[in-house]
Amino acid sequence: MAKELLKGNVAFAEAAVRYGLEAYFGYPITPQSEALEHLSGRMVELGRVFLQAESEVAAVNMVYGAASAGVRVMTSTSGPGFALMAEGLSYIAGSEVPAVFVNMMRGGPGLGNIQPSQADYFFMTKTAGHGDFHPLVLAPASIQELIDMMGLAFELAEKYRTLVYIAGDGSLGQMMESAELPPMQPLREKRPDWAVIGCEGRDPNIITSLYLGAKNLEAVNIRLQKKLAEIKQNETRWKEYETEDAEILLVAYGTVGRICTSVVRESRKQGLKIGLLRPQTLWPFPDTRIRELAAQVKAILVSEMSAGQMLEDVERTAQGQCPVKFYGRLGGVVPLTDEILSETRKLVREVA
Amino acid sequence: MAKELLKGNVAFAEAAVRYGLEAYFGYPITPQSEALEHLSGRMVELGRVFLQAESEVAAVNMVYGAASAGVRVMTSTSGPGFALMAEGLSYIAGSEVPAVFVNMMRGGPGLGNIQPSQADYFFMTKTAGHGDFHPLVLAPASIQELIDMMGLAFELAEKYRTLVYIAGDGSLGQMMESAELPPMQPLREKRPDWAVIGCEGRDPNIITSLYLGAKNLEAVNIRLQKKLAEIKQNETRWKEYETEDAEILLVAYGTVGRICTSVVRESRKQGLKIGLLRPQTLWPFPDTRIRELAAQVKAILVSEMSAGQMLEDVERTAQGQCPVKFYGRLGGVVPLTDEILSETRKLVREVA
Amino acid sequence: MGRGMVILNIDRCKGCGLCTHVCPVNILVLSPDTFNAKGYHPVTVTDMEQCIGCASCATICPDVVFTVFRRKRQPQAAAANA
Amino acid sequence: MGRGMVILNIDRCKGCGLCTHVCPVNILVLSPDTFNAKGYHPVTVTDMEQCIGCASCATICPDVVFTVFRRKRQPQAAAANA
Amino acid sequence: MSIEVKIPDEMELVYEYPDALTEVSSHYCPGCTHGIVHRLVAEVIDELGIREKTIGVAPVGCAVLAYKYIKTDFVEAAHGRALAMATGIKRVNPDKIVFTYQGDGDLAAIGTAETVHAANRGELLTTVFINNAIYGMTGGQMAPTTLPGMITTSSPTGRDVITAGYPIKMSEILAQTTGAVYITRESATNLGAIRKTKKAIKRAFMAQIAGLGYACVEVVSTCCTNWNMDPWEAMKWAEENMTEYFPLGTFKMTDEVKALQVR
Amino acid sequence: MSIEVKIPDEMELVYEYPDALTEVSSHYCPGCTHGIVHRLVAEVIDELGIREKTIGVAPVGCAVLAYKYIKTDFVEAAHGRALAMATGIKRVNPDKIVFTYQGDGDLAAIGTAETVHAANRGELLTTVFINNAIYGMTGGQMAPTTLPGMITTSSPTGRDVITAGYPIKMSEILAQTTGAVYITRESATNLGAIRKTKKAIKRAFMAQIAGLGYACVEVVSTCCTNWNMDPWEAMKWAEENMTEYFPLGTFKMTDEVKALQVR
Amino acid sequence: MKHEETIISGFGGQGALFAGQLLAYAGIAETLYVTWIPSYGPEMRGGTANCTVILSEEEIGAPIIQNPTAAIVLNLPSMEKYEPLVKPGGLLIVNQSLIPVESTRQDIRVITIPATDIATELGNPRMANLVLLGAFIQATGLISMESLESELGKHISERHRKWLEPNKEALHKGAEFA
Amino acid sequence: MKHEETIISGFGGQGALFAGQLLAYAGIAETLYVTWIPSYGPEMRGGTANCTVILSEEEIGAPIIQNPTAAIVLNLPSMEKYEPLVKPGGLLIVNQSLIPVESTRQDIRVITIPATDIATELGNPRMANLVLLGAFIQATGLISMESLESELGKHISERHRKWLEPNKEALHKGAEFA
Ligand SMILES: Cc1ncc(C[n+]2csc(CCOP(=O)(O)OP(=O)(O)O)c2C)c(N)n1
Ligand SMILES: Cc1ncc(C[n+]2csc(CCOP(=O)(O)OP(=O)(O)O)c2C)c(N)n1
Ligand code: SF4
Ligand code: SF4
Ligand code: SF4
Ligand code: SF4
Ligand code: SF4
Ligand code: SF4
Ligand SMILES: [Mg+2]
Ligand SMILES: [Mg+2]
Repeated sequence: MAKELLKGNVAFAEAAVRYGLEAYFGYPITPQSEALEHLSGRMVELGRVFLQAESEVAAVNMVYGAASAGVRVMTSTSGPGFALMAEGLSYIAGSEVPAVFVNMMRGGPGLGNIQPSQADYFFMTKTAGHGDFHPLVLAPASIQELIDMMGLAFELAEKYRTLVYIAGDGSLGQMMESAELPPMQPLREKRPDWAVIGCEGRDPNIITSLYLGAKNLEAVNIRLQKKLAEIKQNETRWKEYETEDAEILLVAYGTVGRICTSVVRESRKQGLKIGLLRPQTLWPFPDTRIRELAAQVKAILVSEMSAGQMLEDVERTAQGQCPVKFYGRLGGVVPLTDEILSETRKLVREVA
Repeated sequence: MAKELLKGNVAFAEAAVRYGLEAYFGYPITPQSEALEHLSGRMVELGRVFLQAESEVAAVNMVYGAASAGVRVMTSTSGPGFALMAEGLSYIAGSEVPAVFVNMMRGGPGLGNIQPSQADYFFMTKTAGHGDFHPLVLAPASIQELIDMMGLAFELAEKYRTLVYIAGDGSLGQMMESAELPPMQPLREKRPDWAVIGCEGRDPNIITSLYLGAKNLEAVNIRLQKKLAEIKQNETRWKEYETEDAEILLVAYGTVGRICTSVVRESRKQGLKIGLLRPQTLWPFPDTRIRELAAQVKAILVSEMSAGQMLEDVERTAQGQCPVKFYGRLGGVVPLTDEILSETRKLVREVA
Repeated sequence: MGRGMVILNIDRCKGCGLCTHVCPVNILVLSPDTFNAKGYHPVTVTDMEQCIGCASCATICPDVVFTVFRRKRQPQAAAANA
Repeated sequence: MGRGMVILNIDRCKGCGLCTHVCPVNILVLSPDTFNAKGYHPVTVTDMEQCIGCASCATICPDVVFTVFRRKRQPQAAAANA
Repeated sequence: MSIEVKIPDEMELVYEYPDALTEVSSHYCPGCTHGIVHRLVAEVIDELGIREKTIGVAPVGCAVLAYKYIKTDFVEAAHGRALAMATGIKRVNPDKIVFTYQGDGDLAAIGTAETVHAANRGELLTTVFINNAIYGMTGGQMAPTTLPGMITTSSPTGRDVITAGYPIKMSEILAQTTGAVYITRESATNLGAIRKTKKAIKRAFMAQIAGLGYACVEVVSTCCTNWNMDPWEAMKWAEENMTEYFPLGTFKMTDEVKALQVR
Repeated sequence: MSIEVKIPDEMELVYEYPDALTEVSSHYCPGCTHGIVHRLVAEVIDELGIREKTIGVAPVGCAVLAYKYIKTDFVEAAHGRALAMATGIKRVNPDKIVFTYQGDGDLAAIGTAETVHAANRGELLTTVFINNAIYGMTGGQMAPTTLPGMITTSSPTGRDVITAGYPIKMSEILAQTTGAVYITRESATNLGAIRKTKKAIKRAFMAQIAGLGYACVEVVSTCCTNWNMDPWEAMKWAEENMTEYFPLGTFKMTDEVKALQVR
Repeated sequence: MKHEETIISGFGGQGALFAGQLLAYAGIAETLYVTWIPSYGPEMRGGTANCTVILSEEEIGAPIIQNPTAAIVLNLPSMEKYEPLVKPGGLLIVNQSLIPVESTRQDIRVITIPATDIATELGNPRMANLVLLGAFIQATGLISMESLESELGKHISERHRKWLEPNKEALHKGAEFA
Repeated sequence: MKHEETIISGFGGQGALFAGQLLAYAGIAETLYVTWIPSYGPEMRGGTANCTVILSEEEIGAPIIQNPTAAIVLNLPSMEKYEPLVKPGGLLIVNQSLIPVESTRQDIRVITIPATDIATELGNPRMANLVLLGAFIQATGLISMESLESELGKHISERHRKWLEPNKEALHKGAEFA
């Protein structure tokens, strides 16, 4: 396939189709509605399932149902809609059915606005609603990565029978970029053994998150935690830019991560030894690598479109080995290359 | 007032009444329903507002409405119900109306069970739904503290026009303990200036969380973050037990915190220099003090009824100054004094 | 042998008494002295001969305690029905 | 002076044209050449004399552009009405 | 279940334990109508021969463990979301039979939107709706269907309709949705009513099988425990009081549904 | 607003800018019926003299900024939760007038449960419900009320009722709730209808003031932008198509409401 | 220093929870710190009910314990569960009427009372809980019989008020066994 | 190395977004990396629309920029906003027909074209965007006119296909000004 000019929201929707999406349930919300719109045509055209739900609460529970039936299923939304899904997400986590969620973050809290944001980091990485759980969170920085991560998301969701989130933001959803879509892949032929599809020839399958008695539920939770440990072991992903000799390390993800590649490029031109670590998985977080780099560099600058959320994970992993600073923009403002660059220079002077 | 034998759920409900609760909206859920039941009688008897909502989604938005009208208002729930409130909580955060939420945590994820848990720590402390915000989270360890914190919750909510959560658990809700209720206090006479009560004699008041344009919303967020910084400055609360000469520091809150007082007592009897820091506010977290103590002790043991959530905050604040270990029970199991004690002894040997 | 008979799965019985109210021939009572494995006073049949096999008990029993039999109809009656 | 008259708050007009369809005497048109401050072609009155003060324009205008006046009724007519 | 009794030859079986019920003894209180209706659902599944292609959706409420008793594939939905979850399941399993079993708190309070919209879309689903005028599972709080004046743990002086609002009539509401083809209110409070309820449940399943649209059978039920009554007393009370506010009858039945031959 | 025009003495004012409207020019598209209905609400508030004791609840939808235009105390609710929020406000301000202004996505999709229950409880609230058969604000996706066959950005080949479900008839549903006292469907698509709508809104407010119960005025509206029509064309289209599926008329009116003298 | 951690356990309906509450109320009356925590939730439907009551002169840490200093067991499953858990030197009070086995522990004090039989004699087998409680306070001296009686008077439900005197008698009968 | 960061800005309806997309499509046709990002949301209702297009031989970092290397301004507010922001050495293309002011910048190249007038002459004032775009590619040599024309053919909507030839002419007319 050749490169095309693709809008983020359309790109991930079409990528999902090609990676074998069998069912989509969603509710419109800016800045991701184009995905739902694209799928409203494409899924029907292909004889697959598309349904505009009456709300995000309904959507997440429809996803839960379809996931229980063992099909490749997803939804997409933005902040307020995602918040409404919290309970359903927790049920999905507890019953270990695979499902994929895209959150194109926007400015909050509350209705906020529809501009790009990364303020749902905690909400997405620390917990799937109530109870102990971490969804696997992918953070694409370009439309190509968004496309590729769509496939990865389904793969990981099904491999681990877990929740996978894609953490995008309004600008990733709204921008267009040159990128390549995957070829159309055939749908899976068989539903998994555990799926509810009628119990012909076997004992009934049951999908539940209810475990009466503390000991029983503890056993389930221990299993879940083991699975999470395995995911942490196997699926932590990040990208590094010019870190070998870096004296200042930038840590940023998604849109800010790609902006920081410009910062690195600019600062290297100016002779500054700046490197960048861009987490591609927000959970699991690249703890170990950041800890290593924290020992190497003189300081870390974390940048986010939030008041400093991933910052806490960096602080936790840096373990006091070097100062950790923060530069963030709030409420839908996207930081410019120059802003971050000048923060970086400031830091260079401070630690010199 | 003399001490009475009070059940946790009844105690906080009655305390709220005496601290001037003007309206309660809620939906039944174990293990907190006795609070709603108590208020269903008491509030009506006193001519105040009680309404059983059709869901937690409705409840949080009724609370939002009443809070916008400037009355002292609250709800109470447990995990799944709390998850359904996430969107509403974010709106309340964004529009800066004061409201109080009690979460008597139970085992999760999903439906889980109704046994005591602390697995909503992240969900409660890191974010109020989508967007950048931290609610102020109080963590009582006894029924007396639960009662006292009910008053504190209203006071802080109104002082800072913010969300205040009380983080309890099923056992705190279900147990009875000797405690003293406050005397009945008079209701406030005047609604605050910003409240929506009809615009007689002034320009209309507007309660909204919508701020079009990234710069506008950024300004609002900066104001919110300043407020949070002020709260962090003024309202961080914790209790220490035998920390002066401690070589091992326990960190635990709520029910586990009180269990750890027994651990400290036992271990001191055995000549072990164990101390305890029990956070009373989970957000703001007692960062500074823990950082100080991390420099003093040989190791920290965090214990929670979760897979290790507050643990991350301790790791973050300890900054690698000493090892941080964890002992947790999951899915509704309450750790016993002996279990934690034996973990502590193990740690003593390890760091000796 | 009467017109009907029932077999009781006693250990399922919770002693709710519903069946005792609907048996048209009043032959179901809760046994006041015995307990079943679940700790309930289970239902018992006082006089099976009187049972008419109407299955009223089975229709109302929430715990599916009853299996009900009825004397077969005469073949001609069956034919008449066909 | 006709039976009625309207005053237009031109800068509120968005040129939607709704009023032009309901004016019974057809005196409202969108001005094809001029723009108002908002950048729309605003409504204009071709012949105020014909206005009957029916307020149809005001009833349909989503942007509250119109203030409408009508010739006062004769006192005797009013009395007859009372 | 093995019973060792010799059955005389002249006897024929008129009632036996349904195949579609597991042998697990239920957690329901003695005399709870949930047990009766579970049995009816199992009987209908057996009679229609659909056990192996049926998927049940359990609610949050006393029937949360329905999957332990009814021997089909099953899921346990979030409180009130059974019909959304069922929609997800049915849409990807269009050739399977999907039903929800829900209480009044679940279906008519927190799940109102999901209920109304599944019905209005005409989802090919069957709902069995247990209206026992109370939140059974959580200890007897007021339900949306609690009768005026009725004492519950959250209406200790009796439901005051002025402050607590009126009991909701779901069947009447669902009958106004375009996609519903069969909406009926039955009861489980006497023998005749129970037999009628079974027939209604069967019709509701058949409507789905025939691809006609959404069907819901409301069953006026009891909760002896939280009503603080003996089971029989509760049934009598329900008959006298519940059916006055919640009249029994069929609120919507399309011609196609009417034409179904339900034995 | 100051207009410097000399008005001849023999002229009397028959229409002037309502007091209860701010002077802010709205963000609505040219010809949007939201503007018309805002004006009617303001006129009613003026005529009833309740501006200073009224509290409005804005939805999420194109009318999200209603608080910029209507000069009363106002709150902006979460999407679909206007009636829950309004309930909270009214319960603690029983002597004030509280109304919600909501779109079809807000009231009839995501907010269905809150709508049905506020009505059923008989909350003393007034709702103005703009049914424009579309999600205006988010770019023209299918609404719960989108007509069969209608093309929207999320039903690009026209709403297929088999997969997307049927348009929902909220007034018919709300009329089945016990607590509602006045449920009517009006329209804003011609002069007569607009005048009737105003009267209905006034009656709905008066029902609240008189303490009678819940009232909702559904207004069949247009969204010329997302319907891709000229505003006048949109009105004609709505009249011809919308009112067929959504018949105008009063679906519930108690005797007390009927007895209100609405000029 | 007074400090007693007691588990009271029996079938639902045997009044284990109420006996525990009564003990707790009496503790407060004697200005002790008190916690009472029941098992709750689905296991209650299973049939057994138990509660843990701690009375102490110092503030109470863990309200849930593994090894009580005393256990009052009303039925066989409770005996089987709690007999091995009582702390050495502790106290076990057994409802002999329903528990056909004997404790084999040598390191604790065991008081065996035909409580249900005594209660039945007094008019209601449901008063076995109070018979056992009477023995408990007599054996421990934790609180006075007066406090217990007076709290009983305050907290007995209207419906059961007619049983007040027999209840008191049950307490005394039990005390005789300690 | 080719690398151009362009902002195109005008009233909604003037086709700034489409011109940007066309540029982006042509960039891809010439195997450049491309990003296109619009302003979106409520400010669009306000009337102005703009987009940022980056074409580059290397992978693109920040897709949103403060200081473009080139700006194409279709109306006065856009001129006022972006004229000061163009990077020194950069390019400013001005729709003279609607912008009655002149640039005072000495450090950039300014091309002034009566684009709306030219477009009107060609039959439709809405083609001013392409007139300016033609000048832009001529001045920068970033991509070839052929690519632009061919992409125009592919992406013009059915409704506007009749305008294809005039559109191309607009491009060429504009190119003459560069
Ligand atoms: C989100 C959420 N809210 C509340 C609960 C608590 N809860 C469990 S069941 C139930 C009500 C059950 O009542 P109903 O649906 O009438 O079923 P019944 O038990 O009467 O059969 C409630 C409120 C929950 N589990 N989840
Ligand atoms: C929880 C949530 N989901 C989705 C949205 C996005 N959203 C905003 S308005 C709207 C629909 C508006 O449609 P309607 O209520 O019909 O109002 P209209 O704009 O047509 O007047 C949606 C889906 C949101 N803001 N919040
Ligand atoms: S079958 Fe009929 S007669 Fe026989 S026991 Fe049952 S109810 Fe009685
Ligand atoms: S109805 Fe069933 S459970 Fe109840 S008493 Fe009769 S046999 Fe036992
Ligand atoms: S008042 Fe009547 S006649 Fe006069 S301009 Fe308006 S619509 Fe026309
Ligand atoms: S209806 Fe109003 S906004 Fe529309 S053209 Fe007429 S005056 Fe202008
Ligand atoms: S609580 Fe009520 S509904 Fe639940 S099982 Fe018991 S009787 Fe049945
Ligand atoms: S989008 Fe539709 S509903 Fe919204 S303002 Fe424009 S015309 Fe009105
Ligand atoms: Mg119920
Ligand atoms: Mg709409």
